[in-house]
Amino acid sequence: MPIQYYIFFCLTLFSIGVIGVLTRRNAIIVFMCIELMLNAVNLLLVAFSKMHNGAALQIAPGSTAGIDAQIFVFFIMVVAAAEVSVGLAIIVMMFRNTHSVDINFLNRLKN
Amino acid sequence: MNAIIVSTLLGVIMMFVSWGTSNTKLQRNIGLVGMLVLILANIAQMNGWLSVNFDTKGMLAFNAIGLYVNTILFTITFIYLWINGEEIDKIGNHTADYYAIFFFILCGISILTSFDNLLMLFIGIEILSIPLYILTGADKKNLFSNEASLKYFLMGSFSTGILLLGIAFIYGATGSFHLNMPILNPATNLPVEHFLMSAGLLLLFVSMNFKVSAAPFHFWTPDVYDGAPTVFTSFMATVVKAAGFVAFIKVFEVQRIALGQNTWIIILPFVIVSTLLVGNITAVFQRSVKRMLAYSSIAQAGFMLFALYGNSTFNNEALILYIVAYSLATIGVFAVLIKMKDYSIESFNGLAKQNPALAFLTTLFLFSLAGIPLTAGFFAKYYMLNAIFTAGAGIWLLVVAILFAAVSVYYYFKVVQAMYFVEGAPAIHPIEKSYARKLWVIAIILLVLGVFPSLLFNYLYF
Amino acid sequence: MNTLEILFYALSAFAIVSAIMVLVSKNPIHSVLWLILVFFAISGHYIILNAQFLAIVNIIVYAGAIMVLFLFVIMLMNVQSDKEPQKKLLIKFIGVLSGGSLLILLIALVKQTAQLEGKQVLMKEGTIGLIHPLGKALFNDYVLPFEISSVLFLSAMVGAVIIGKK
Amino acid sequence: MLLLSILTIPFIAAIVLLFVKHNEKANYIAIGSSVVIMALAFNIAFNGAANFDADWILSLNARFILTADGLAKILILLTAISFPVIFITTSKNELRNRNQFLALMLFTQTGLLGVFLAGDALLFYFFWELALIPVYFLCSIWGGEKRIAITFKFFIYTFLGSLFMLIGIILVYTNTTDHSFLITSFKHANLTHGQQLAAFALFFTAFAIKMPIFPLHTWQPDAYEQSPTAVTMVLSAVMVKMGLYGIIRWLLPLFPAAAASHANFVIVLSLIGVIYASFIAIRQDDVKRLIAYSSIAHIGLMSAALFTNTSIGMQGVLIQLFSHGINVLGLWIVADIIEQQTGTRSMKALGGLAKKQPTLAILLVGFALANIALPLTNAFVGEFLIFNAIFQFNPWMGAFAGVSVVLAAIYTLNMVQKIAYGSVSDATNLMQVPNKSAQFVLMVLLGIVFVTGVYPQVLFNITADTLQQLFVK
Amino acid sequence: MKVIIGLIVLWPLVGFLFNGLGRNIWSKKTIAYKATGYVLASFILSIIAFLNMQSQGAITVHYFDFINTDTLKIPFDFKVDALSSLFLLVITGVGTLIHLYSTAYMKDEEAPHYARYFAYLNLFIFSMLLLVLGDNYVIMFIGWEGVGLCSYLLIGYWFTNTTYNYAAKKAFIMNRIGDLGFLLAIFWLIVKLGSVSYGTVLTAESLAKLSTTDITAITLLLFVGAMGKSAQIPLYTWLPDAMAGPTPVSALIHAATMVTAGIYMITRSNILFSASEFTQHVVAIIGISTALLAATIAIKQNDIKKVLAYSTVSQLGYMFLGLGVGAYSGAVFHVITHAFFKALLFLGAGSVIHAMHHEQDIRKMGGLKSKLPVTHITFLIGCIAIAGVPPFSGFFSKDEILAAAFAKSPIYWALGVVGAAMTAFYMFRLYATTFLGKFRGTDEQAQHLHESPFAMTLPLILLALASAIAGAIGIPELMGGHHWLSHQLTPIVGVTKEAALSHSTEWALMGASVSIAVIALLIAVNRYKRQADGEPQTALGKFLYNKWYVDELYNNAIVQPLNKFAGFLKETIEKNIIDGAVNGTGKVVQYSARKIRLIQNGQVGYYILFIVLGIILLFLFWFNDITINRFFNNLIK
Repeated sequence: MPIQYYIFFCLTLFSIGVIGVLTRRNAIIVFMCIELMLNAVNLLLVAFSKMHNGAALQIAPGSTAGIDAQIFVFFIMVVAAAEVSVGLAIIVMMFRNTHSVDINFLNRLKN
Repeated sequence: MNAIIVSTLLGVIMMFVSWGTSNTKLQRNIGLVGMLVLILANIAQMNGWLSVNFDTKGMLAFNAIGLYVNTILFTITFIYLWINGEEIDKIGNHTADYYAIFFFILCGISILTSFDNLLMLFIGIEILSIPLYILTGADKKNLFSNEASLKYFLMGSFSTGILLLGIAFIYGATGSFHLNMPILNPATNLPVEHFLMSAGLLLLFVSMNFKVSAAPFHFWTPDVYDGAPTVFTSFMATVVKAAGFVAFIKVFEVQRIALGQNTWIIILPFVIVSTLLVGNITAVFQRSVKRMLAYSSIAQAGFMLFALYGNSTFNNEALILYIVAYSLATIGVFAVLIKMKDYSIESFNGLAKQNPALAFLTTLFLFSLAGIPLTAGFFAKYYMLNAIFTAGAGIWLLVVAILFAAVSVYYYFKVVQAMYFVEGAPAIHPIEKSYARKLWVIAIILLVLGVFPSLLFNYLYF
Repeated sequence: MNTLEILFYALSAFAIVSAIMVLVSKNPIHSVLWLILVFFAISGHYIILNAQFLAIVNIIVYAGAIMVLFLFVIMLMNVQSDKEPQKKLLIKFIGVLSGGSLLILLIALVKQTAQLEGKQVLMKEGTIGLIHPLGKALFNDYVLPFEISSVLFLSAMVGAVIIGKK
Repeated sequence: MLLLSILTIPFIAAIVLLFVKHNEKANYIAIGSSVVIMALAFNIAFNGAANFDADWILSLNARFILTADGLAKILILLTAISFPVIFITTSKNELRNRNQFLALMLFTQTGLLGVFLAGDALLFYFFWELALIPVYFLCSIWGGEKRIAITFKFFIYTFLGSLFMLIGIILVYTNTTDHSFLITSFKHANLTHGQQLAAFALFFTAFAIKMPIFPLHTWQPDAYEQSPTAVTMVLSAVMVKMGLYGIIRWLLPLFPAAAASHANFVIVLSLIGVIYASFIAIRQDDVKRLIAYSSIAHIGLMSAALFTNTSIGMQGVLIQLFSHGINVLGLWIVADIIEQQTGTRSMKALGGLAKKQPTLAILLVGFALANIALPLTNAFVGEFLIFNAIFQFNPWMGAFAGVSVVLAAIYTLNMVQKIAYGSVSDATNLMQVPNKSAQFVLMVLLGIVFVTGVYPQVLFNITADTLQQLFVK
Repeated sequence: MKVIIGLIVLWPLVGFLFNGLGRNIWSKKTIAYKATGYVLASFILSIIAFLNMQSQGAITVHYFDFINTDTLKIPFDFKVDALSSLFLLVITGVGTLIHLYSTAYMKDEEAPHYARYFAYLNLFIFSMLLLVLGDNYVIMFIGWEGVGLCSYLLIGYWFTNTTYNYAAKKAFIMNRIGDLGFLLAIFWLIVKLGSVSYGTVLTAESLAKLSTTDITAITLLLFVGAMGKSAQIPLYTWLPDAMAGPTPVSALIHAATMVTAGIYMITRSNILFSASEFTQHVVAIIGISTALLAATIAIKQNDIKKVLAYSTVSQLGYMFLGLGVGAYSGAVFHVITHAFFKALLFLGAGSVIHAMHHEQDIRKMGGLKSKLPVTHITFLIGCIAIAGVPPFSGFFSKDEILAAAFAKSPIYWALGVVGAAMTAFYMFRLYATTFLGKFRGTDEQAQHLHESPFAMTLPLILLALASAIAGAIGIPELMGGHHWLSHQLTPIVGVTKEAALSHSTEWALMGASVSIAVIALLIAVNRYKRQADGEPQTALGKFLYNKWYVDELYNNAIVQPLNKFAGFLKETIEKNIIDGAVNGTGKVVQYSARKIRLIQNGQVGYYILFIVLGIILLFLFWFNDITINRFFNNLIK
């Protein structure tokens, strides 16, 4: 499978995530879209990992080139988990005070 | 390495302290002692002592400048905690937890000053960011704080996404996360043209700009700085931002040639000029000093971005001096601001009459921010301009810089004017003698550096 | 067209449709569910890339833990679909437009990258995605970040305490 | 060490003053220290002084170097004479926090002396700003009604100008062979033609704003009008000389080619300013504004003469620096006495001073005559040489500049007529005998006016070496 | 000798300082004695210097260097030669008499003002002496401006009177315009010759170094200076106004001495002027025009001092005519005789005014002949002298000029004769209206009419004597004299060329001019011995009465437009454009501050949108790398 296809696919997912961030007003959905972006990147990294691995294997069988990307993905997931915990805590805190998760509602701070 | 280990340990200790005792003063003092230990540990490593001989497998690389920046930032943090200790207590009742968070942030900073791998950059940034989301929202009952926190969080996460996409591109191009030299064409000795690499770097550039609040990625800054509890704004705007710059430089020190020098000298000036423009111009019309300072910190970031322009010891010197001058002055101004009951400029009216010492100190801090000679801020700006000029920047860029510096004088001096030339009764929280004395320490440092700036670099060379 | 390719296209199409559904669903709960489907599709991709460890982790962490957390929060808040205010159409349009142009830009860029021409992704083969080599790498070369990421969790923990406590 | 001590004395005195709350004592300290400085300045001017040289900023290779050649000497002399004069004549004016006022004045003096002594560009810039900042506070705290906005404009304007100079300094510094700020290194910097032009423009902007040259002058009348008179005196007697000093010390020797190629431009600009300011002065009703515009005109002449690149013009400017300072000081003091006693500066409201206070009127006339450069007053010698230089440069410009001689007579005599002559107005009727010390000081100044007017050689001798350096290669 | 010459100048300065500083201390008597005494001392020393000059020849004494730089040296030197010694005598001599006269004339003033008056007067003598003694143009210029200043101070002596102040200011400014010309001439000399000393400049070698253009320009500029000081067209209007000063001042400054400085200067520079035909014509034309213009105006004036003032202007015009036609010694001759008779006339007028309690309108006088006998006689002598009736002094000097004019061009001569006739006419109109006929003043004035005290009449008598016989120093060879003055001045002006005219022509010219003058004189006496002029009726009368409307012309064509221009600069250019630009910058910043901050609208969605747009923008920059680069590179280079 040519790498471009993976890249295109991942970029599409990423962009959908971006569009979601831009068009939705619900903080949780926005956050979910960000997670979508992260996942797109994850897949991209894995694809690259397999690309480099494939290239390396042709030269040196048994090479583990490209494994770092998969580890990176692992770390992204870890971080995402931590982020989600904090993020949701913040959203909940916000909801407790304002009874809303609408980000357009968040405009006391401006200008 | 010492700094990372010790700060983590101290963070954990502070978490336990929060369970062990509810005496905030004790917690505070433990925190301060911890800071001292941290500084000492870092200095020890600078002198080659007590360094854990640990193979980082290319994840981290320690160099003199990184360690020195650590020391400086730790010291600034120490001064910050020393001055603002009591104010931190007043935000919720999590003193020890805050200290733990500070230590974790410092751990993140230590990583950002020494990373040698994009993974560590990513983790470092996250270690830095996540605690900041929390600190921003620490004033739970305050809607502004909530709002700032959520905004910061959403935008921060978004920029993390951009950062990761950038890293993925770079990985796709090079197959490695190391901060290597880009692939050079042996014939021309120029980097091989690789669009994926360049795109990755551009995305990285964007997300780093976001972290250091450069325009047009600065939008979170005013709202977050304004909404966050003032003590924490003071920290975020100084130490954290400084660390962001150090990381920024580390990434692009070498890598930027992969972007092509030409691209670099277009996009960087573009960002710098728009940052200066937005920061300075918008600050002019602010009624709230806190918000004005938020914008001014954007403007100052514009100046600090100059450090990225060139690639020599001048730039490092300039950035170090700028960080010290800017951070100390900002901490000083915020320390005064905290004591005001109302953050509007009018509330400063007549401060000089009521409390001449405080007014004088504030003036000094603002002078330093504005870059008036006799304060460290002047030399910071001077070194910066000197550095970019040496690096080959056109004079027009310097002229733009000073035009905006003049604009910055305009809004900083509005506060000075309010204090000295307008009659009024400022509403101010009671201030102990010791508090002012602490501020004098900052003032003296600024003045000394304002006359002998090279004291700061003696370590690096002598 | 071999099976892998068919699988690739199918999973991709499924993922994209689900992702779009995440955006257009009025009901947040539906969004969450669609997102979970996206994650499953991505896990499917991991599997055809022979990155089994990540496929599993993705399902467990994302689809399992994280999304459940989201669901939980949404339910806790009891946000109704009709309650959620919509952005103005113009704004939406601009959002789509700029997201779309970002996509086009990036795709144009990738297309021009000469070095990627003819580069193939190794499918189904290769061992690096398996748990054994990954574990080895993680605890040899990547032990430092692994340890340091604990700091992240510690701080998140403290944060949750600070923010979450009444 | 003499040079170092002349800098440190006002600085230390200023710091001491901050802690002396008692008005009388503060006066004594200020007057005392400034008299000591004056004595030192006379010593330096007539006996010379050894250079002072010490390390300053190692990483930039900037040095703390003080030198006193003829140019510096004459300006130091002017500065050192001005301050005691100002302190004495304004010692009775009502000011709150007098000690702070005096302290800031002495800080200004430190800055001014430093500017004139510095032999290192960075040091020069440093003192340049040090002289400005105290003035900002002086004007804003003790100034007139619109002081805040006006002073702010003044401050930002001049600050911006000096920032331009800073860029210029960076530009030259980067191109010095030994990476040093010393004036000698600056002179030998390898600048391309384009760089020289740029550096010239940058330095010139700073100096032009400071002098000020048309059309960058608008801060000046406002600032003079709104400042407390003591500060106005410093501003117009000494501070505007900083710009001229900068041109002589830095601009002309450093960028001779650029200066030569822009001479026409600068001279035309200066001369337009001269005539323009003179015309405006004719229509002024406010004494302070009138003197301000008159000062713009005189400074314009000096700047024009500088760019003629003639020894005669340089000589003229060198002594006119001093003479103009003394004259304008005298005018301000008289104006201040009038304002303090009558409460007005409007010439419409004044009149009949010669009847009410003949002595003061005579002094006023004396300084007015010096202001129109009547022969045997000090200004004549300087302006004679200056006009001569401009004429040498271009006869038409010389003739154009000459028109200012007539215009100066018009506005100055207008002023004399409206203030001193005519019947005694209500405002003038309030006048009392001015205090003896002020009168004495004025007479001394008038004495200087005539002595140096009849025997200008005293001043020529002081400045001879600068002229040598600049024109004998 | 060095000391004596120094003291000639110093005594008046001492007098100035003495009276100026001691004005509140000394009694009026002391003041008067000292002031007069110092000038008298100068006079005596001047005589010594003059005699010394006669025996030893011209000398130059050096005191100190006024300006001494490496490129320009201006020594402070005095030169006593034939020309300057003559002027010395006239200045100090007439000066002494006028001081004496003033002691009585000003006796009503309070002591401080009395002292001030004499201080100014002494200062004037000092400056005048500097002017004539200086050995270079700069010293001359110092004196030149100095006398201008004294004139200013003395015209405005009664400073509470606003009109007088205006007159004083006008005098000073008009003089300054002239001075500017003088100054430029000096610069020109310095540029071309590097020196301003007479010894260097006024030599054949220097002349050789100058091109014709240079000489013409220099002489014209010098002449501009002379125009101002000596009240020639177009800068003459200040002189009639200068009559605001005390009458002795008018006598001394505005008739006898200062206004002749221009003649002195041109005579001094005669080598230069002779070298430029063009300038000479200009001088002659301006001179004769001024002479005629002023004479026509004088005919219709009713203020006794104004008539004399215009007469002065007119006579100065004659002198310039003389200079223009090359009759330098004739001009100097006329200066000397004019100094005597015009001082006499002014002092006489002063005496009349004194008697009339400061009434100056001749229509309110008349018949003073019997009441003021001494004044009357002396005044009459003055009138005859100025009218050019032989053998009074005016005849000789005027005739010399006219003869030279005829030699140059008969038109000059003819115009000169017309002027002479008008002079005779208006002077005797003045005389007749004032002294003949019936008294037309108030009864109160009539009761107080009295002859002036001795201190005032003594100078009158002495000056009358001088006016009558001073012609002796210049009796032409034609009449059997040997023209002592002309011989005196030969070292300065060279041999006067008289050969051009035959004796018979000269006699004829002389006869013509005298007879015309006498006819005019008789007409005037006849017409005005009974009544004064009424209001002018004819258009010409009004025109002349209003002085050709020159003041109005100047006011409307020059002063007002300039004033408006200044106002325009102040109100429009300065306030709106230049300061407006500065303030506008501030306003633009503030305005954009208000607008730009609105982008920060508080909504996360927008913020992220901007981030995305920023990314797109950066990518576009990058894509356009090449094109943009070129642009920026050009900008940097």
